[in-house]
Amino acid sequence: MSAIVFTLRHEPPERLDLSRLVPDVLVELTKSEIEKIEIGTTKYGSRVGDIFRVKGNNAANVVFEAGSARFDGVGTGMTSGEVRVAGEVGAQTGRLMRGGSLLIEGDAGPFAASCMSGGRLEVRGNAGDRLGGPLAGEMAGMKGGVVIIRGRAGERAANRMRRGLIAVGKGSGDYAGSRMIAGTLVVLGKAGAMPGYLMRRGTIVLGKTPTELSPGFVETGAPEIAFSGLLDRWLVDEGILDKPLLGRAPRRWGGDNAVLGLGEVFVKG
Amino acid sequence: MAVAWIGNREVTGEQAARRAAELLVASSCPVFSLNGDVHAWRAAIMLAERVGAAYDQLDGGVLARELALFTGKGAITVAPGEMRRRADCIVIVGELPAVSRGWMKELVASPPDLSGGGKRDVFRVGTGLGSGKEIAAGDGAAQTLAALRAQLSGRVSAVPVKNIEAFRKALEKAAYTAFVYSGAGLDELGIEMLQGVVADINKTKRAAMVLLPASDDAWGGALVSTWMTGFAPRTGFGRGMPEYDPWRFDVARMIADGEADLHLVMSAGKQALALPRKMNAIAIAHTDKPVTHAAVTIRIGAAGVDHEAVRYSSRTGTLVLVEAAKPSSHLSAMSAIRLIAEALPC
Amino acid sequence: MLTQIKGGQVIDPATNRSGVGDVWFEDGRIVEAPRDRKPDRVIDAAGCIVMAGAIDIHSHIGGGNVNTARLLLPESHRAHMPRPIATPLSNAGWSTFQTGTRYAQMGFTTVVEPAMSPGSALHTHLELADIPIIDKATLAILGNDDFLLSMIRDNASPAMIEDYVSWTVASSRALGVKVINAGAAAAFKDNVRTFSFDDVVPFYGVSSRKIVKTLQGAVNALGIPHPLHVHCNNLGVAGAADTAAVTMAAAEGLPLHLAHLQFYGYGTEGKRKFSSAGAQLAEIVNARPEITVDVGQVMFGQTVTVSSDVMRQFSARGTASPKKSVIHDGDANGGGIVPYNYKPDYYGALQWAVGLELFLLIDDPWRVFFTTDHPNGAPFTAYPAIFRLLMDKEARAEAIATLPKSALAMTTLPSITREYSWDEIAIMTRAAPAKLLGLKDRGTLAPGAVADVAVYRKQDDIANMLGAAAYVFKDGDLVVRDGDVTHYRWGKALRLDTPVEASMRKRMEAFYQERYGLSLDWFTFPDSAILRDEPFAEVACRS
Amino acid sequence: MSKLTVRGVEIEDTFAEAFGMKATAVIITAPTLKWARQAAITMTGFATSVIACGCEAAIDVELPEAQTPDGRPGVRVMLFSMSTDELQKQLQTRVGQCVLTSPGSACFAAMEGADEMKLGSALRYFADGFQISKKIGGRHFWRMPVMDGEFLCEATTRMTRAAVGGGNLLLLAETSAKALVAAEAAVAAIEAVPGAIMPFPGGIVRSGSKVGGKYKGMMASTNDAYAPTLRHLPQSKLRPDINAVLEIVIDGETSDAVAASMRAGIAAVTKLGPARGAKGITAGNYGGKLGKFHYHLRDLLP
Repeated sequence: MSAIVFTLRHEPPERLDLSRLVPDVLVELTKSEIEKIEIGTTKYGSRVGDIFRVKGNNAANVVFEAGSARFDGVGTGMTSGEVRVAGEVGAQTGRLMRGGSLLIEGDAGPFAASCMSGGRLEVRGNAGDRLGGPLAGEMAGMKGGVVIIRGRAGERAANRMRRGLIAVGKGSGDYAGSRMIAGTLVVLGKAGAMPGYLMRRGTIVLGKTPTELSPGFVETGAPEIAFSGLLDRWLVDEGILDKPLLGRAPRRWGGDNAVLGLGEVFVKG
Repeated sequence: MAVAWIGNREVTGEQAARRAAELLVASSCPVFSLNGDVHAWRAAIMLAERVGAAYDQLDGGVLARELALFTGKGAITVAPGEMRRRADCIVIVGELPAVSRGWMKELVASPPDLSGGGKRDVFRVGTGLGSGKEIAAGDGAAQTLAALRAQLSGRVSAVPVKNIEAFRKALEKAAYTAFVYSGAGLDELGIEMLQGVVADINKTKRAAMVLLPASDDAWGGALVSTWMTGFAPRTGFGRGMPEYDPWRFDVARMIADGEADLHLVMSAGKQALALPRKMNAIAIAHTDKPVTHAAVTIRIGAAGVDHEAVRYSSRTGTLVLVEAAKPSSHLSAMSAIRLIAEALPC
Repeated sequence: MLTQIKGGQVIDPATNRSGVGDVWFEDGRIVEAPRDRKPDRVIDAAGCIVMAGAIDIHSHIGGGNVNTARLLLPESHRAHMPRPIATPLSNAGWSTFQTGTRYAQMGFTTVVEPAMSPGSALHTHLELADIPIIDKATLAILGNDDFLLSMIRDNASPAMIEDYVSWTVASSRALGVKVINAGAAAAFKDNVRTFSFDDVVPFYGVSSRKIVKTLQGAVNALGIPHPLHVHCNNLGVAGAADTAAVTMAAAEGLPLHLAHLQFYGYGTEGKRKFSSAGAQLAEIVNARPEITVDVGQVMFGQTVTVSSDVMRQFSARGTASPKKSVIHDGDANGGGIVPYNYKPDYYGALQWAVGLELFLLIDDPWRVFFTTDHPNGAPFTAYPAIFRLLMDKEARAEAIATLPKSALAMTTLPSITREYSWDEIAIMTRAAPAKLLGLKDRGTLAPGAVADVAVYRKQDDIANMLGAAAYVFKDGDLVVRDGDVTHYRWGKALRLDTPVEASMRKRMEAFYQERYGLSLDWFTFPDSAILRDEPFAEVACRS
Repeated sequence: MSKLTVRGVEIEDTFAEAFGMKATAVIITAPTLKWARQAAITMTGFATSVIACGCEAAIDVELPEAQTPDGRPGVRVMLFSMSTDELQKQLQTRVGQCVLTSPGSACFAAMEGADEMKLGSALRYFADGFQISKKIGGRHFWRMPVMDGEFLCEATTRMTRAAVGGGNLLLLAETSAKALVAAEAAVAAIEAVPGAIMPFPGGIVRSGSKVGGKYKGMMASTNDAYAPTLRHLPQSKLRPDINAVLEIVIDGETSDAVAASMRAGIAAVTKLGPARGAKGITAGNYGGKLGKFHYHLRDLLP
């Protein structure tokens, strides 16, 4: 058995909805059925076969040999197996993902890991706005799993996150961790303005002291705690950090006092 | 007087509509930027459905921000008329749209007449109307609202809130407090923070928000869109059924990312439309010359001036009929859209 | 085009017709079977039941609060997802387009939006105008408005009050008058949080009872066919059955309609102090011929509650699921949008059972109406399943068997064996609503009536049968075939022809100028505002 | 009974009889090993015998920084009991009173098994609503604000049903001093064996017991057969040259851990030789009727 490989025939003429090209769905289908899946989102009406050459038969391992910013919904709802994109993807990659592993070797668009509840998403490049966040109307964002962005994240990373961990390597836009319900967001590099705005609970770990915190956050000093060591150790073991970040006595702010005030922002002490 | 152009060539409305219909049929991903009265929106959304288009308010960013509170959180709101008659404490949060400043000035100056009446206390976050006590903490409205909400709930803020004691007293005394805001003056999270301030006060007292939309016509369009498709603008019919996605169907983004291949712009406004050179475009505009870079231009009159119109009024908080101030024979935006719809193959 | 619907089992209680036969219509009206003409079109209705188009007297299908609910819940709509999948409310007929489509598919041809705030009448009518196929009507809400409350406080003459009611109905183009938790929306603005029938609105000193009695008198005096439509106080509260009982007692022999009585059928017995009072309320209704009610049946699943009872909705915010809501203090009225998920737990099971008890224990199908208070008890798309529960006691027993025993111990439902007959269904959904609303031209297949006809192919499964009509005609147009809409057309809004006194218009002009700083023109509109040919059809008042 | 002799130490050909028990374990960390040990010692104080202490508990091993979840020095503590409920109760009470209270401490799960034991999830209420729940790497932790920072405690640990209690060695010596030397040597050797604890003081018990007694209600009474001052009685098992007997009692996570401990203890005592330590080694049993685990000394010789 060899991986199912999708080779792009040409740059797609429209945004593509690739949400069905995941192991859980493909395992049920023959090659010709796969080629007939409708993936267009406009009047072009593209099907898989129009856009991709398809080969291979092991649905547990899905590879897109090239990427495109028009690939939306890659890895949607997957529960197991591996999906890899050798390039960039569009919106909502890893949306509602429950298990398995998804690797994006290029950049990802907005709403990556939207409402994900399990599994592991790694983006080698940058991620767009609202990483892990809910779509319009939904009440909670990411609910579990691990997301690693090696590059930068856009605005409002971890918006309304409820559980799980997001680690961003090279900084983020404004309002990181907005409205977090719980969970953990780690941003190395520089985070934009007012991280944690409207957060109820949860943990934001920053690589650099924030330039602008909302007045809803009040500094709680730098007592020695065990949790920072626990988190550091896990991040290093997972290959997310090269060396411990927070140490034993990180600086801490409690907030957002505008709401529940049970969240926190950590920076190395 | 010319009514329509194909390129720079004067044509009849019907000829222009036929050409526009051809372009719409040939287009794989048409996008609509809409600005107009309620009937114009109704017609445009029906056309969008027929041709598989995505639609958005013209410059729809602020509208999307105003809508996000209602899709993501909800609110406690009060009608503007009820605010006028009842609110004995008014807080103006952020900057107000120019169109609302006049009647808001009149409103804050008039006394409430219900619930015993009395005089109004006026506060502001930001410059507001220039009157009233300023509530401030930090650099912007989002910071101030965060600090204010923390303090009003008995929690601590990192920065003191200017005039907090005066505001506390006013709230305690007030029978009804109204917070007036606009999407033009507050960002999405600032609006949500304001919602939280109001929700907290309602645990023991009465208070509500009043949205003065940056554009009344945009809000009217949002109402129409919501009843016709179930969704606010930034909805697309590319797959036949309406899909709502404020990111994907942000028409400016779709054009910038090269996804759209035809742009229909409907604007009853007076300002000249600036269309990108490379984009195939249909302009339905209040103009007396062809719109630059438009393949088709159809001239329309102004709603409520050249023709009777139904529009959203932030002064009443609902739709109102506006009679034609100077009736003329100019097409309404709705009629222009319907001309195009009639030219479509069945 | 002369059409013959041939050989169906025709059920038309208004004309006491029940048996195999034909129905003929031409030019949008039912006609006598012609002696010497051949039909232009023959519809073979053998094996089918043929009834007039159904009429829903209470369904929140349009207007400000309904639209706000749509805005609040984009995630509930199937189209929000990349592909249609089963999401909450996905079958609720959520847009105006879907509302018309789904109602027509079930053979409903007239639907009443029961809660139009007169201040947003233009919005409501524009929205209703965009609901295809079916005819619509509205009830105008009064009873929390400053103008009325001030008149009652100041002992205005009944004639003055009637003029005001008449002006409101005419200017808002309504078919009747509704009062919602009379006085509570006004009291809530003054920070009152609970409100009962004999409580008094602050500032006005007027009781809820007084408001209801005043409006009941005015509606009756004006000859408005539909009795005052009352949404009682204390909706949803354990013990609300007492409130409903005192309200019914206050009818005092004059017609009074109580909306969604199910939501008041709650007693305070048992460990949880929550029990069914359905049987007691049914008994009161049976004993008082001046009372009519609709049920507001609850069905399990996700929905959203949409109500102008702003005080009740405010207090229900804590139960919102998902956790978001909109509460609006409107001009005079208000509204609250609170999403809710009815679960088959103790409380949900009792709510479900109370509704069915009302249906089955109220003897007279002319006085109990078929509603879910869409979308409050359930989306109207749940109707076919409810018809099955009413007509098939085994289906009902199966459903009961899945519910908590502790809840079943607090209701009489398991002991009820009644099954609705086709005649009774036709009365409850056709003949009786037409009579209740004063719509002489529908709800019947009598010659002269509009040719609104629903034809259902008989099947064992009543829900399947009534969920997808074989044929539906609206004004004689074939609009549904085999459950699918085949033709879209625009219906009309039915409105009363109440008179408007010039003096009242003057008073209103002065009122709006003085209190709002605006001309009355901001609050009224001509028919042309709807921009449809003949958007309204007039219904006569009782003379 | 035949005798085996190793380096001059006589080893009786008999067996230790032990019982199935339930066991759980936690890792306690602190800013220094001293304070990790202190918390552990306090927590395992008065936990010598299930007969009156509710559980038997002691430090299993010390863990260097690299081997603890939070990168601080720590110790692994094991608790043994006959019943799941009692074990849960003892764990909760002891961690709550002795670890939560100890400066800089944190507490983590350190046992595999099918059954869950509440740890932080039972203690979190102490934080009065200010507790923080965190899930890291699939593990669930509670953080409770306290006066020197936070008490970090894993939500649950596990319980094993494969544990064994009551492994033992009896060391027979000429003098009290020699008996103690031998016992200390055995304890030191057994401490190095992972998965086993010796719950008595310093790992040693001098009041070895028999089942029952003449007084009503006594579940155990003095082991008269090995008490030197009772050598004149018929039941005495002591030779004339034996004047002191000390016992090592061993509870193990597994039967193998008990066997390995006993093997290490015998090796250490025989290495010492009869001149400096014990002249003989034996073990306690009840004739094989009460416990299902039998450790024959002849199988455990060095």
